[in-house]
Amino acid sequence: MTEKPKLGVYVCHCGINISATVDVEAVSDYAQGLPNVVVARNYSYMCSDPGQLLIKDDIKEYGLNRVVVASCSPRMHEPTFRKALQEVGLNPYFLEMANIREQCSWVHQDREEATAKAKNLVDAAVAKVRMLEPLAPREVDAEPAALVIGAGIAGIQASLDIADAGFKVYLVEQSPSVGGRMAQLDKTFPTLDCSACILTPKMVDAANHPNIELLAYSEVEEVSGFVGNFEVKVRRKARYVDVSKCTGCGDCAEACRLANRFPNEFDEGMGKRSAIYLPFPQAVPAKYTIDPEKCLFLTRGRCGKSPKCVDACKPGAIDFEQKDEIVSFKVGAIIVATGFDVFDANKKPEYGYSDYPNVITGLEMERLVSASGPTGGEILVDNGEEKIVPKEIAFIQCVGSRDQSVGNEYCSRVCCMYTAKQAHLIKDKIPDATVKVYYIDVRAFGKGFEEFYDRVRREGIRYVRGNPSEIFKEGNKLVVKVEDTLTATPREDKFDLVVLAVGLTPRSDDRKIIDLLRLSQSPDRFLMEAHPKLRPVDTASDGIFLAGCCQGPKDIPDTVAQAKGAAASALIPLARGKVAIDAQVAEVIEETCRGCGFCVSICPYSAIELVTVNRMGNMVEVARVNEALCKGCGSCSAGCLSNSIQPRSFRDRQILPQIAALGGIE
Amino acid sequence: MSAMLLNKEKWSEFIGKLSGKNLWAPAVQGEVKKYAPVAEGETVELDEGNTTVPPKALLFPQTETLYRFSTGKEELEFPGLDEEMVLLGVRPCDARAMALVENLFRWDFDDPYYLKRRELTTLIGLACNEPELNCFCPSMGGSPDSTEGLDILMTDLGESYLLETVTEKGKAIVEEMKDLLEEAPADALEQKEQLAKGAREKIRRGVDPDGVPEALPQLWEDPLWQRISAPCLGCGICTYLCPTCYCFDIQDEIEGSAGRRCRMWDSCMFAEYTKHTSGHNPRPTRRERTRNRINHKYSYFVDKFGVIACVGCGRCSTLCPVNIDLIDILRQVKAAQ
Amino acid sequence: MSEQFKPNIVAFLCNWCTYAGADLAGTSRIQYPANVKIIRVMCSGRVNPLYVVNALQQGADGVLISGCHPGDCHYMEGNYYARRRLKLLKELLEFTGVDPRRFNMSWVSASEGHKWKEVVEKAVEDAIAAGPFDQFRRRQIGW
Amino acid sequence: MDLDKLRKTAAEVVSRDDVKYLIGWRRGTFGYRVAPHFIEDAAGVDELIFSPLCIANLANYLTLTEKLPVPRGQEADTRKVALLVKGCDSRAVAQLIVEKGIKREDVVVIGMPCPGMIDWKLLAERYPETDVAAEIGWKGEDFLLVRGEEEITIPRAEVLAEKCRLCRHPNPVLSDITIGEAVEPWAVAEDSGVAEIEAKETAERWDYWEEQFSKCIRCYSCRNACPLCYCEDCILDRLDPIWVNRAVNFSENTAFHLARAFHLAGRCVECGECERVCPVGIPLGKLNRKLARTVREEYGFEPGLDPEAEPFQASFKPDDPEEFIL
Repeated sequence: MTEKPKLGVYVCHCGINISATVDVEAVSDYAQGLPNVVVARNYSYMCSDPGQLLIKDDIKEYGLNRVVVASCSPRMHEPTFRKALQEVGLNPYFLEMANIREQCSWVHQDREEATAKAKNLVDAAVAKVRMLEPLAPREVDAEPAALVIGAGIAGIQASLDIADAGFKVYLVEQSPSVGGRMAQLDKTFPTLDCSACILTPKMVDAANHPNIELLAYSEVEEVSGFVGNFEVKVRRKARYVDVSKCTGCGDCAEACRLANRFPNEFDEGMGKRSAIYLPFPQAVPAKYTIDPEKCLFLTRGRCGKSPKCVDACKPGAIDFEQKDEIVSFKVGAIIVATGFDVFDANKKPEYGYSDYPNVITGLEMERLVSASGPTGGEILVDNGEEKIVPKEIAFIQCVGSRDQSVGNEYCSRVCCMYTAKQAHLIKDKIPDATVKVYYIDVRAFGKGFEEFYDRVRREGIRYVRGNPSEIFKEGNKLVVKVEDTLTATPREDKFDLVVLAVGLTPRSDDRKIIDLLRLSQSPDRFLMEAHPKLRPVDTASDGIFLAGCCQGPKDIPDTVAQAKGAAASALIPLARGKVAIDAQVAEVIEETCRGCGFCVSICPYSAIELVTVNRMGNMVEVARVNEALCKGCGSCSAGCLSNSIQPRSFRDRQILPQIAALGGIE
Repeated sequence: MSAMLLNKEKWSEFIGKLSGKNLWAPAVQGEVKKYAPVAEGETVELDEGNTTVPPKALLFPQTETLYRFSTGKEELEFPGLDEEMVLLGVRPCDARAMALVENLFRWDFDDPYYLKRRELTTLIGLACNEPELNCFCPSMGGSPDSTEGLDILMTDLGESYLLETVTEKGKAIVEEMKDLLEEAPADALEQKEQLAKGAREKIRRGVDPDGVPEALPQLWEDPLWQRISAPCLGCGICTYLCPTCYCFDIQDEIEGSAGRRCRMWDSCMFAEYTKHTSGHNPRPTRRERTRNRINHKYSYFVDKFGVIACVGCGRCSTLCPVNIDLIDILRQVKAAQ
Repeated sequence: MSEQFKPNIVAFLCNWCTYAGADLAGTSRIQYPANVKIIRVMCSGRVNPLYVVNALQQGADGVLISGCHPGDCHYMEGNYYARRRLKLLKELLEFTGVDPRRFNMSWVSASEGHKWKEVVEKAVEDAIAAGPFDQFRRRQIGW
Repeated sequence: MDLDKLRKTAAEVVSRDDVKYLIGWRRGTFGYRVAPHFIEDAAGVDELIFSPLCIANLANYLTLTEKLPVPRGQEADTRKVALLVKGCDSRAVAQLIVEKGIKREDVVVIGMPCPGMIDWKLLAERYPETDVAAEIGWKGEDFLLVRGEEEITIPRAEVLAEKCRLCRHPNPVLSDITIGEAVEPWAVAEDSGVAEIEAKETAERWDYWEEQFSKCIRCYSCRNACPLCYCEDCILDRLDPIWVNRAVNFSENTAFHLARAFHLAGRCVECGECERVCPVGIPLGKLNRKLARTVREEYGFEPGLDPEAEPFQASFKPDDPEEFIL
């Protein structure tokens, strides 16, 4: 340090958030007496303009060269105050914050203790800030492209926005077609417009957009690098169909020896497909795929004399030699839009989902009423004896949501409304049907929701408040056992069909993406955003954003909104063309480095290498850091026996004084 | 100089009286023998053999607070040095060493800390009847019964101790103890002479330092330094445990807003001993450091104070883990000239 | 130990999991003892085990280190290194007679505000049981 | 022990153009002492010995020897160093290679299968040292002390060094030349030294080490004698930042010894030099062996056996023990 440290200490009241528990006056008085402290103040809101002005003026007036702000968590306002310092020409890294809100005033009640602790925290901040060094944040070019993982409505929308802004997008979808869950839906609440009609055009746009490279039936294998410079490897799974030749005519599927033998995933298993298949008629790309687990030729090595599909395919698109291929590319930002799973109704055995064919899930109901569904839109159910058009239909709400017994405390946010919608559609298709909805309480919070809820009730849908305890069979009827909690009367109602309004859950295969991108999960196991209020589309990792239900249950408009938000955020580095890389990276003190290479083997980013240098005529090896790759975690430093590698702003000479300050209180 | 006799039956009484005066005496602590305070009521058993850590540590503590300071306070706080101290069972070589070291602390500047302690300390020596393997005090101008630096010299006559007072300080002690003492008969003095003679004869090792001070400057670049220093670990055993080594370093220890300036033993065998702030080190290897250690004792100190800064206690030879043997070094030096 | 003994505990938290978890505890107004003073590091892997020794020497009665759960490290591996190093240190401290209750380590994620409270309470409880640690304090010796 | 073969081999090795010098042992200047012996030409081999007193670990000198500045226009002397090693010494060499402290190709390792060394202090208690360097050899299981005419057989158990009682690897783990037949590893004694301390109450353990560490005069011989303490600028000497004050008192001494022991965790090859050289008899080996055992038993790792191994403290396994973590 060249010049003598001149400190300013600023204690924030945060309204009364801090001052209610911490005697801020006492803290600033105390700070005033600490070594090198020129000025110490307290103020109602340090983060406000006047608050920042206070700091800036002092820096100018007293020539402060170090600033301590005792307020909220640095994870909240460090950038704010760094900027303030910078604005008056002080290096932004000459700032240290003492967290006296989240980690003091909010967690303690005893004013005396809290004040003492706050003083001590300021002590430590002062001790550290004196040792801080000026750092220069550096910039590197950002790859003008984005990766979008998942091609449901969220992924599609985000891709389109980024592509329309003029940047390259790699849209990766693991299933053979884009479209995701929305493609399975029939109508959408509350407006009842046809899901397919509004989605398919976007699917086609996404596939044809000049800036979008659609990688369907593909999975992200590897992601390395950092914001602006992610290196991505994607596995294109073999379809065993040459997509350049396939016309999507479907002759192969008809010809397949195992034609229509397998439950069709898209129809929730209610329809059938062949070993070579198109997930659904409007699939994009409209190319067939051979299911390697089902195809006789791929599983047994032979399929009659020769595979029928091969014979049937006029363009000769079938190619059993096809192999998975790995494509690699660089992107500047990543959007995760991996969507959700529906709750597995088998986890509520009392509802007999696995026992009775006429107990179905909401999503199955969607397929049942859908014109493109297995029954062509005709509502037909199997009551165990025959296929019938159900006349008495029940909906049970909150199956797998708001239910601790299955570990899902959250509300899935869409079930109330899709139930109302499906009830309406049933009334529409079977006018003489009686429809009852068993609910805990109805949440109709969205635009037009309440109105729609009223409408369906006017249409004669009966809402019964009660959480059914059991479903059993009596003759060819299903009996729902429930207590009507409004009239406190136990009842047993008979039905032909029971629809379980299953909730949304995190995808079972989320773990893969979590490990791939170092994401974290909220307690509800959905992917966690950087800040629940202020950074709902960001993740803790710069350049990686969340869109849609992977972050939590959402309806379509919310999903599209978040997708657009994620796209806008992802566009920032792309549009700027540059990203700032953190200046708080590790530095090697070559004079004392003994070249043992511990740091090299420790570094998870391969950011350190051994280089040979000339030390007084002797060639010796020392470590060297690639600052673009270093993330500043400091694991190398703690593993260095001569402490010759030090993360800037977290050096031993900066941390040890903190320890002394915190340890040495009488 | 008066000679008195202390019958060993009165020993514990003698100790009892002394222990009121901040008495220190050799005590065995596990594998190591070092000076320890003698509390009232405790007794002392003086056996043969010297302490690992020389008594210099009591006059010239390994870590000594010079003064304390704290931020926002102008005045410095000095430690009070006023407690008298009696060292019992000091070997003649170690006492001589103190006398030698005093040259340094009185040289261009009177060191208040050392000299004050020296003044407050009374040294009651114990003649060596059974010299140790590496004792070679006679070679260095001392003897198992030398009184140099001592205030009283005791000799173990078996049944009793012979107390010979050397200084006024010694006299004062003997005065205080006189009802425990009796005049020493002539045969006691005779017996002591025999013991001393016998002790000198028992000394097996030695080297005549004649010519060494003159030879050393000629041998500056001699290969023997490389040979001698090659096994050296560069540790501080030989110097820290040498009764005549007095090098120190001064450092500030800061604790928050308070601190102290203290001096601590340093060793010319340490790499950082002569390391400059620039990183340059005029004594870059153990060769230069070893050469310095020997030159300092047998040449520089002689130039300055006319006496060799070694009393032949043999600690360095005995304790060096890699058998760098001072006696052997001196022989090599003589051989090389 | 006397009721009024308020142990002083120095904690090292990784920025991404436990520090965030402690912040969450704050925003959720979860109350816990004020004895624990937090030093923020980017990763538990940054915690040089000698910091623990230093903290105890500087007068801490206990030390707490907390990071991300295995597999969740923001830097992928830092907490694994921390785990290995600090296990060794723990063994060493116990062997030299430092009360094991003076050293705690935990995994607390960004969403575990409640666990943070529990960890703090455990650390404080332990340190109280272990009592004041002044045998090792730097400034009490030679002053 | 075929001394002629050893000397003959040594002579050959030092005569090689690519060898700078050979480090072995020679008889000391008195008593039971033995000195490291640096041989630059064949003449020097006559003093070379290998006896039960050759306990010092010479691998230390591979890193201890200073790299002098090379004058402009001159080449650095990159010739090999030849080294005599026992089992434990060879582990130090292997570990140094792991840590790139040295390169394998920069050393010529002459391996000496080791029947076990004498702790001269134990010997001196029974037969005091004299001013002449003693003649000692092996006699079957036991040791043979030759004093002029008389030959004294000393039972192995009486004077065997502690580290040798606990030795798992008496034969060199790596060497270019091996002198003599491999010895049969003996039954490893239980580490009573460590066990005794573990058996104590926490407070008793503290008191035990307080007494030990209080004796320390911080001469740094333990650090300097350790073949694996070779930082040119040890953090425990450093003034910025200060990890341990220079002041010698119980607190600083303890901090020093904890740091020293910790830095050797997963690296210490249990050669026992730290304890052997300590002038005030601090049982430092116990600290190292305690951690070495933890590493061996809980992580299944022993340093210094494989020059290719991952450095222990710079690696991890996902399933490393974590029972201690809340």
